[in-house]
Amino acid sequence: MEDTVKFKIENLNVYWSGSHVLKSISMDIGANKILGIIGPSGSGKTVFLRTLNRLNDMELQIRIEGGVLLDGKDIFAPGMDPVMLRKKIGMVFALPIPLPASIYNNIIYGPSLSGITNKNRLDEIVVKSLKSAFLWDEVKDRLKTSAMRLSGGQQQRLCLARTLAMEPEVILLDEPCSGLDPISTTQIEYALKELKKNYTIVLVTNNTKQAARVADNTAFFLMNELIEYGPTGTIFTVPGDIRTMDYITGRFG
Amino acid sequence: MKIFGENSIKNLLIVIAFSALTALFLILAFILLEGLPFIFNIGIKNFLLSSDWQPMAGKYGIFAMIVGSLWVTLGAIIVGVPLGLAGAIFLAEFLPRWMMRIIKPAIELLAGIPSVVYGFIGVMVLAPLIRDYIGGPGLSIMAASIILGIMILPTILSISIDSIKAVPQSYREGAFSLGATHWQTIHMATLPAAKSGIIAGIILGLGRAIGETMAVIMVAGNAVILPGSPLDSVRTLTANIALEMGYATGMHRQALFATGVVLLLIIMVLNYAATISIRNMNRKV
Amino acid sequence: MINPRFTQVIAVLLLALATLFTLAILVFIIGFILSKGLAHVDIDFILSNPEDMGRAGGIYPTIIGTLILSTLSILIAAPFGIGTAVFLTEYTRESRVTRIIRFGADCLAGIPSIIFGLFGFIFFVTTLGMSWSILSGSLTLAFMILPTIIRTSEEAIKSVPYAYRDVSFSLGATLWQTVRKVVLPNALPGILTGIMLSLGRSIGETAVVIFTAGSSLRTPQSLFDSIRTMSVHFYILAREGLSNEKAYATATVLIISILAINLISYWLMIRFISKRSG
Amino acid sequence: MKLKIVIKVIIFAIIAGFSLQACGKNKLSITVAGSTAFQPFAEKLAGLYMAEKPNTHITIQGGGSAVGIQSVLSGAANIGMADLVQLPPEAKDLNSYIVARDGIVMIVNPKNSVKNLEVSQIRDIYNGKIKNWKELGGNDHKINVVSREAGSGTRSSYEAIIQNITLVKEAIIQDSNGTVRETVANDANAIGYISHGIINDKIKALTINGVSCTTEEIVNKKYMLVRPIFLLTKGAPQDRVKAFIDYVLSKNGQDIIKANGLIPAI
Repeated sequence: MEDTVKFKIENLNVYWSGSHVLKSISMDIGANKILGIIGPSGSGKTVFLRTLNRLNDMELQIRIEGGVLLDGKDIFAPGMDPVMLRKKIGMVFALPIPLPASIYNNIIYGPSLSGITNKNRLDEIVVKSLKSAFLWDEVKDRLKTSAMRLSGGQQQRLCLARTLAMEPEVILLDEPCSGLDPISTTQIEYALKELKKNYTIVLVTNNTKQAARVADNTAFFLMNELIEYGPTGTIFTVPGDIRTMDYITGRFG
Repeated sequence: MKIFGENSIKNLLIVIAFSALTALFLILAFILLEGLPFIFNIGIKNFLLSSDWQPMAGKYGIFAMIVGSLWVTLGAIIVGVPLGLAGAIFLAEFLPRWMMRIIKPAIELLAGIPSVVYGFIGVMVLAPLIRDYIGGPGLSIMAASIILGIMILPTILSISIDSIKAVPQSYREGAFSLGATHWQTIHMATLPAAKSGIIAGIILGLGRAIGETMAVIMVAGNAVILPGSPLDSVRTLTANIALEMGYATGMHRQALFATGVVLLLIIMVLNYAATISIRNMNRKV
Repeated sequence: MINPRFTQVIAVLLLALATLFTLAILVFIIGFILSKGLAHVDIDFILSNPEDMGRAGGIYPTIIGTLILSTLSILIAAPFGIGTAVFLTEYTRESRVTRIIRFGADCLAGIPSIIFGLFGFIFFVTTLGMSWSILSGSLTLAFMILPTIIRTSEEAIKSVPYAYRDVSFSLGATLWQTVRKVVLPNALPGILTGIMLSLGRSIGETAVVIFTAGSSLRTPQSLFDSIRTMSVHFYILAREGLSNEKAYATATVLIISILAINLISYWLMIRFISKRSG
Repeated sequence: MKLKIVIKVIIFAIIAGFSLQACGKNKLSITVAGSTAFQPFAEKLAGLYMAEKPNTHITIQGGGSAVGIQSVLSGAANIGMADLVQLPPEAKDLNSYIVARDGIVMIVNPKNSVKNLEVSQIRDIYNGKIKNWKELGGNDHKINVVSREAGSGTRSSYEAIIQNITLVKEAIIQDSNGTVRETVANDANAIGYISHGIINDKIKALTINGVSCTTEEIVNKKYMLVRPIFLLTKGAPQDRVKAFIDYVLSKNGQDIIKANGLIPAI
């Protein structure tokens, strides 16, 4: 937190068809760090994540109050284009969702939307992002086959590569390993640790141990509130709140 | 530039989205403009309640045709509903999935056969059979009812199948666990639960029957009389329009548009009934 | 008391009988037409011009007429139908406006074809002065098939997994880019099924076509020419008692085309379902 | 995606094809509309005429006599075809040419033993006063009356010649000559009337007042159920329209009409 602040969240409140799904969240997210967000399901983690890249804008009956500043600029300011914002903030979802197209076309989806048409440039992007997601060696010979034919772990790394292809500044991950086996999980976690050199990463996870393994800072959400936020070491050894303690030791959740 | 593109696409889509409404409005406006003044001119009573149709003599009463349309539609229901319902129950409840996958599209093919082909078969096969074995001129309410009944079968079948399939499995399991046979389950649990869907299907079929033109012209005989038996020939509202449109000018043409107005009204009432019963279904499930 | 098992056996027998009867009707209709017509259909019949009002010769102009009229009506109706469906599902929320639009489409779907015929005649043929022409006919047919295309496209679009949209947005796509690159391609088989259905309806329609596109038995030279479709030709052949042989042969070609269209749309649907589940 | 390209190509081809043809079409075009009874003959004549004069394009439309009159009045067609004994008042100002005549034949099923009807008997049958074939010397069966739809040229002419017909309500209405013929051919107790041109051996033509409907009897004016066929134009016909009407009235044209079953005008 002593480093540069990437995201500054000030008193964020989100209401969704009448219910208050995020209550007065304030926190700073440091650049080039992994922020782990833990908490039981339904505690508001995913909504929080989707607020950061304004993916919730599409939802019906949502109301957002308070400020989210990216590099000091309010992302909800009238002049801010959510499309440009999302180009800066990539996202990987809980289940691997390859688009029903080839591996190659999945990767270039984002770049080509930004207007990159040069074949060589696109090839470069594909190679680079697949390598960064540690998938290149497994798929380099079959880039034109359907992404649907990859295994679950490969699909999720493809989704990560697809996000990286846009060259974002921030990567949001929404329980990216929830459907994966331990080996795939390890591969993803390894990739994340390498990636934080260049990116700011926000990782929502159901698996507290995963946060302990990879996150620099950890935030604990419960019942739509941010209970505690601090360096991972502190949160997992000397939590300041009894509820955090109960959660990470497995009393509930 | 890009933002402008997105917005203009949205505006274009809004305009496009109103195309169906515009079409509906245009159709209603033109039919009503052409037909309504006529109805008020000659009087609603003279138009709707007289069965004296002699356009050349200035007599425009369509009562016989309203009755004709209703008779033929009722007949189609009598023929089509039991067959359609029985078929739907059998297909949905007793046939394995893979057989249903073959038979259902085959039956839906019935819906794709042009109505003139049905009419032709009615003239060539059905009408002579009726004339020779039952009596009358052959071209009759009965012939039209059978042909229309067959034509609405696919509608009734596919909607009934869908609504039977939509009944939650738990309803059936409830009945089975009480020791009911498969048939008892169907008529005590499944059918009552699927009722409003089936009724909606029947009403849609009814709409199709009352709106059918070519097949009816070919097999109904088109006499302008109040029918006394199913073997009498009748003229329906749709047949009246299609038969005389080619020749009609002036008042006569307006009278045919006015016939169209009455037809539209009947269809609207039916559609309303269908919407209500579909809404009931949604509320229940 | 009657034994419930016995009742069940009787009931199932009756149900099976009814189903068999329905299938028998289908087989009979198709068999009847094909058995009488197939012998008179050959390449010559398909590719040569009719002579003597269709008493002799082939049905080439009516095949061309059918193709042009139904294709054109689809080309007119599809952008509007798909556009409406996209608007309803992607660009707006459930509201009074969407309910009114859906209500309008439902009403339109319920209107009998003869009313479309009357309307097309008074509006396109007379008021707009387009006479009996391909244009009048295909515009009227487009009005008629619009609701079918709206409904089936809507269903197809709704069945595209919502997650695809999330992915697309998160990769920086705009709404339209998402619709164009992700939603529509994945809904395409479903949309095509609807289009095939509408195509079948245009091909089989008679009353509307006579009222709006006329019945001229010549190969059209422009969109303002009148044409005769196969259905209309069949109707006239059968009704005027010109030639039963030619009538059966025309009906055979007609039924085979409809059959082909049904098979194609069925195949599309199967592919669609298997793609979604696999 | 390939499909999209294919569709685009097809659309382009259709539009291009049509616009090219439309551009190349500086032909003289004539539109003829009206009577369905004369339509087949008009098609035939037009076909032969176009073979002789390739730069003329003739479109023949059906629709019925009333449509013929309406479309000439409105200018939608250059020539109207009408097959009425009495032209309606709105056609008063049109130029009319009788190009052919057509006999109307009373027909019954071949099984029927009745061979001749008097005009008064025909009138009574269609008025519903005579209801059984027995009254006419036939079998004891109800008469199934078959007529045409209101507005039909054949029916108007028929009723104008027989006079004082208020059609019996039970009458079966068919919308074309062909279906009247089919109905009578299939029904042993039916009676109908059709154009002379389409008689075949599935039905039996009756004599009227002892006169049978043949070309000679019509030309001799002995057979009474005859209606004229008019070509109508708005104002005096000009140029190409006149040329075509002249062709129809020429010996050549009249021979074609005769060869196809109508009675020539002259």
